[in-house]
Amino acid sequence: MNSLNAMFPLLTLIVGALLVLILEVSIKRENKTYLAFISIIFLMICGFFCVQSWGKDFSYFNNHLYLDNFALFFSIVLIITTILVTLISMKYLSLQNTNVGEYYALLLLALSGMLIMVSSSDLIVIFLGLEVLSMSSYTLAGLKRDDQKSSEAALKYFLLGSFASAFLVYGLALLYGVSNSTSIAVIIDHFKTESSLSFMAFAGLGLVIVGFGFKIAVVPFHMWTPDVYQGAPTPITAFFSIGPKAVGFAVLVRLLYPFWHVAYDSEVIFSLLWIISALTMIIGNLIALRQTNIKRMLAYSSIAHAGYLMVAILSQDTSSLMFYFVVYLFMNIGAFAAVIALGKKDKEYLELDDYAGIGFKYPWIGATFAVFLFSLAGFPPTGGFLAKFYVFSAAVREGLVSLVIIGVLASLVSVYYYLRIIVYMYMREPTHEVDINLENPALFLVLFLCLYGVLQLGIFPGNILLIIKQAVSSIAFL
Amino acid sequence: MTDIFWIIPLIPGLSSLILVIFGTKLPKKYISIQACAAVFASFVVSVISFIGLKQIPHEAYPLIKNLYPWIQSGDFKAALSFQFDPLTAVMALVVTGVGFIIHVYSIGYMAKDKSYARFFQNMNLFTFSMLILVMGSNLVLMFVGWEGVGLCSYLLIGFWFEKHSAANAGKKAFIVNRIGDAGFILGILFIFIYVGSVEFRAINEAIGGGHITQSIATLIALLLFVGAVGKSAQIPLYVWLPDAMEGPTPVSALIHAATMVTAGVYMVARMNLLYTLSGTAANIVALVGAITAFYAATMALTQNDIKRVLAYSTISQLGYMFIGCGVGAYAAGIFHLYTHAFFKSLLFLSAGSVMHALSGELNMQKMGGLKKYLPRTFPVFLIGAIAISGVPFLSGFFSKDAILTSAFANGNYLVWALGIATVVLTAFYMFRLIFLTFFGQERLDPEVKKHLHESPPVMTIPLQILAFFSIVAGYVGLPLVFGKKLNLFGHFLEPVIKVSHEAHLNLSTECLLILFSVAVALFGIYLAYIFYIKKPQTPHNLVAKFPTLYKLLYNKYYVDEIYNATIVQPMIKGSEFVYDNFDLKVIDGTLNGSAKTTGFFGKFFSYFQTGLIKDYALIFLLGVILLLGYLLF
Amino acid sequence: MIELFLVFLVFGFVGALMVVVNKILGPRKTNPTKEMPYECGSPPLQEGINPFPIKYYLVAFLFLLFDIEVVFLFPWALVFKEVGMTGVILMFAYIFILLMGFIYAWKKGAFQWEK
Amino acid sequence: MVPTSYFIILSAILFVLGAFAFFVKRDLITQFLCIEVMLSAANLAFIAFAKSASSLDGQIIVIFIITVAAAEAAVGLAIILLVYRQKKTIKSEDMNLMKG
Repeated sequence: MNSLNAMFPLLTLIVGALLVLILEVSIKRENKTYLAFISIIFLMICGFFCVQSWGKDFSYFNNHLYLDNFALFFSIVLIITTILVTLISMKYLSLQNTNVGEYYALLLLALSGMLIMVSSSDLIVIFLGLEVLSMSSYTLAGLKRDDQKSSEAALKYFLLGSFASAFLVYGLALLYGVSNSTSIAVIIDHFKTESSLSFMAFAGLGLVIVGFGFKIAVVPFHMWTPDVYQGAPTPITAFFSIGPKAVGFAVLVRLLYPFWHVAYDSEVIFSLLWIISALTMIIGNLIALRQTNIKRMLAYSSIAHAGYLMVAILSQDTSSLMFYFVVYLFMNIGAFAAVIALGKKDKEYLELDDYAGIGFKYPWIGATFAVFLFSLAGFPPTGGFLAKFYVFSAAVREGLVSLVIIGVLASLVSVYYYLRIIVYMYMREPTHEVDINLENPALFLVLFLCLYGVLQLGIFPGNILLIIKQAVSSIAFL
Repeated sequence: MTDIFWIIPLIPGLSSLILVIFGTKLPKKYISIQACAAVFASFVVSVISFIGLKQIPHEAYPLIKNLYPWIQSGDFKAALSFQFDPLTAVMALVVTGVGFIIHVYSIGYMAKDKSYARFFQNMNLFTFSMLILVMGSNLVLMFVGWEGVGLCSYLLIGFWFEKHSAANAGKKAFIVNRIGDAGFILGILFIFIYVGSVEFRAINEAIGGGHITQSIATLIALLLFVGAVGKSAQIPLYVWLPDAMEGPTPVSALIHAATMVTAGVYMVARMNLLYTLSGTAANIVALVGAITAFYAATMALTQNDIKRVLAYSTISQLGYMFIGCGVGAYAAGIFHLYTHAFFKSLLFLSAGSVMHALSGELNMQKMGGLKKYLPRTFPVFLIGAIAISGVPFLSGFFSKDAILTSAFANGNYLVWALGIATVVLTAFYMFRLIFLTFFGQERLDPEVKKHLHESPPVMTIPLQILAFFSIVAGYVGLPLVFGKKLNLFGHFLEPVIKVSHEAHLNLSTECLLILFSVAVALFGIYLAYIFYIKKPQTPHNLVAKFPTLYKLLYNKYYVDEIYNATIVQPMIKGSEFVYDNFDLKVIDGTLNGSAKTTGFFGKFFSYFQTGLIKDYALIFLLGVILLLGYLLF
Repeated sequence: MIELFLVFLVFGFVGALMVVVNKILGPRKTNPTKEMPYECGSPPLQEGINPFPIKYYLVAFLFLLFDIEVVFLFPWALVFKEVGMTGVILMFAYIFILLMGFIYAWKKGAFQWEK
Repeated sequence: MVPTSYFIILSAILFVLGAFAFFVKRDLITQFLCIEVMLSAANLAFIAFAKSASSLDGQIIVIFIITVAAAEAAVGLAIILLVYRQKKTIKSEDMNLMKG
């Protein structure tokens, strides 16, 4: 249904972002928390609009912006992500002297970019959304302005990111040349008319996959990930580990699912993604084994998780993919929140040794962190187990047995490094004094929410699965 | 009264939860009372439901209680539902009953430990997961319990993590079990592919309906068996169990003797239709079991650490259970599981009480003559030893005999022979243990001897209870000689164990077999007697006292020498050889090796992570070129 | 389109080859003289590029941005009649967003020359 | 009338040159300019296709891409300046605080 309602979520976000910017410069207050609250309010309104338009299929700009349930589901996931990230950022910014109000505005803008990406099926619009997202991300990564690592992370992210997006654009150009359009549906229809894919079509598809492969950080386009994740401010790392991945996969779903039904030549792309996914699971987990910096380790683990999600893409089971994302959102943000909790003024504890004995010194933080790690490692009864289980069982149903075996072995490897943190927390005597700033209610709220989410999804996943079923049933390929 | 069984697991779970939250604040006394009470309560419930189960007709089996439709994705369903049938009943009774006794024992044993709450919380959590494992009505729930018990054993082995060895032992157990779990998960996945459900009932129906070809059945059965091998410490994944003795003794008794390690056997028995359908898998199970039984027994001969002897003996006894399942006598296997739970935990706990008395001394060479110091521990230890060595009219005799007879009846003579050989070894090393510990002259450190004391009643009374059961527990499953009716146990399990091809021998053969096994058991004891009581000082004394008898005694001594040279020494040498070369080098080697290789690859890949933008771009471009090349060709 | 593919292949492999060979053969050591910009053999009198004050860059960025954004006005002008009122509204929204950005930059003090 | 394929080949050449120059060059600004080269290669391709298909979309798309490139330039140069202020260098070899 063509209606202006389709614009409301985006407009809300943009207005919010602008308001935050103007307030930041006009009211020069040292304490930026009020900006955080303003942006949370706007996020809530935006989420409200998304929930309102559930099942109504609003669209605008003759379907360049199309809010089907699939888009809405991802939008809501991303909004929740941003709210949680905003909450864990409040104290962090003042503690780690990143105290700039633009932070929240940039988060909102990044979110708006992601909403554009998930709710459009025209590659150029998707590209514009991607750029909005990327540019906010580059800036966010460098917001710790007097920390060399942070600005280096921003630099690497910027250079390699725009490098990748150049490939994406060229791929788009080729696809445009093949089909005289950039709308996914038209492109696929054009493929259907041809007897076999031309070189240009293949090259274009390949380059587009490269462009999004960079965003979702799959091997061999993952090299930037660890450095950027390590250098960026920790809440932003949490944001990166979910937001861009989610939209990347959403776009891949929109692009590839109709493509699988092109009778010919789709198996080439299929086998290509097969290889990529296997490599990603193996390499991500193997390198993670020898990391001692927690953020860097989580970066590699997120690469590995991208591998598992690729399995879901290959098995063409969108519901398992979406469920994985919901779980992944809670467990990953939870893990990063626990990492943030271990910090005080101008000091973050990121090395493995810092975690020795934490489990007894700060039992609550330790226990929650342990739960998140178990979930990441895929232990029952946490959500991580179910998510992996759905993905792998769907893959087996599709007959991807060998890939599943690789995945299971890889996740067995991963258990080792997740568990090592727990071993440090509970089975090592602390080597040096670690004292942390505990008056941080927002952070503990987030920890609690994520804990609840992980366990709820692990034990009673029923309702969310129903919602996902609705969302999947209504994917629109216009 | 039959529909309350589903609260059996929940009680320990709840108690463990309480201990997690308030553990540090509660007084020790309260903690111990709550923990034991919880287990006892679920024991009572198990008994009630057991009685209820016996009253309802077999057609109603198994009772199913759906709590929550847990997982539903597409056509995949796994409900959070418990089931209760004879097999479950036996397991639940063993877990809660023996578990309760061990909990009580731990009150005394852990009295002086600083992290008392953590211990009982973990023990309760373990009981909870174990009950989930045995009561879950589908493979996924079973897997949840499976992982849970693995986690608890990891936590409890590493309980004294200040000891580096303990932490390492925990890690080793964990890694080895993960290898097994991989097989288990794949097995579940395959079952789901071919059956379309993971509910035990659906699986059995599918097998009964012949929807599964033999080859598929073999594949699945073997994958599942990999998991069982890991959990129940069979060749080649048994290495973690001996190290697991780093944990507190009650833990060794509960987890590494009575319950967790038998999970594999339970799983095989639960999937008995599958294993029966694929004969090959069953044979492999039997063979692995037999080899493990013998191999572990040989290694038990040379150990000087009490708990390690018991650990190896546990491995060997688990081998027996797998023999039982492998030759199709699932009832016998479970029967042995059930008796073994009593006498092996009895042995562990009394070993613990010995340690307690000797302030932590584990080396048998440093003991001896303890009989008079430990008047209450000695007899129960002796009973346990007799029971395990298969001397008639104690529980171990009946179960072991049932297994060996059916092995013979099924014509697996190799398996049977290995079993018999293991009987000798078992009797030998158990009594070696007894004699070295309680008889002979004292070899104690004076320091230790100064505060040598019998354990408090809170520890010895549980021992006496267990001893009682080790004696009588066997009488529910009298051998077929006395007629099928009298084999209550097997009769009770029949609804679950649907196999009918337990070949029957005629009476005389069976009697001969029984007599034979008894004879070899006694022979083993006799050997031990000769070598560890007679030999040491007899000759000199006799030479001094009765010169006239010298020659005869000399001959006797000479005979001993012959025995020694011909039987014992080769045995010991061989086992030492096996232990040193195979066990230490090969298996630990492979474990460390795999760890090393993964580490190496990690190093290799992260070598490319130079941190230089240009290198990243280079790899990116190479990726693009390969990708395009792949696509365009 | 075979040529296109050939171009990709040839340039790709040749370029990769060159780089790899460079990495292998080329000597890595460098010395100040080598780093020095070449000014007809005579040593340079000053830094090659003497850095501008930061203000120049700031103004340059802002100019670049606002200058480029204007480009969207032309297509709008072309199809002004067809899109009608909606177009006007959207374009004004667009201008409004730019204006906000402008105000932000202003308040941030990007335009005051000397502090 | 120049056939479209010539434009495409030219743009491909431009693109590949940019891509390889990106990691041959050792100077952040130059590397960034290489990306701009790649983008304009894409623009060229778009224009050529639009012309061959005689549809306007391609040219509008080009405008979008140019805008994006400009915005990227602003952000990128700002970041490079930030790095320069900290390290007093814009050699890309010196950006190696994090590795492994």
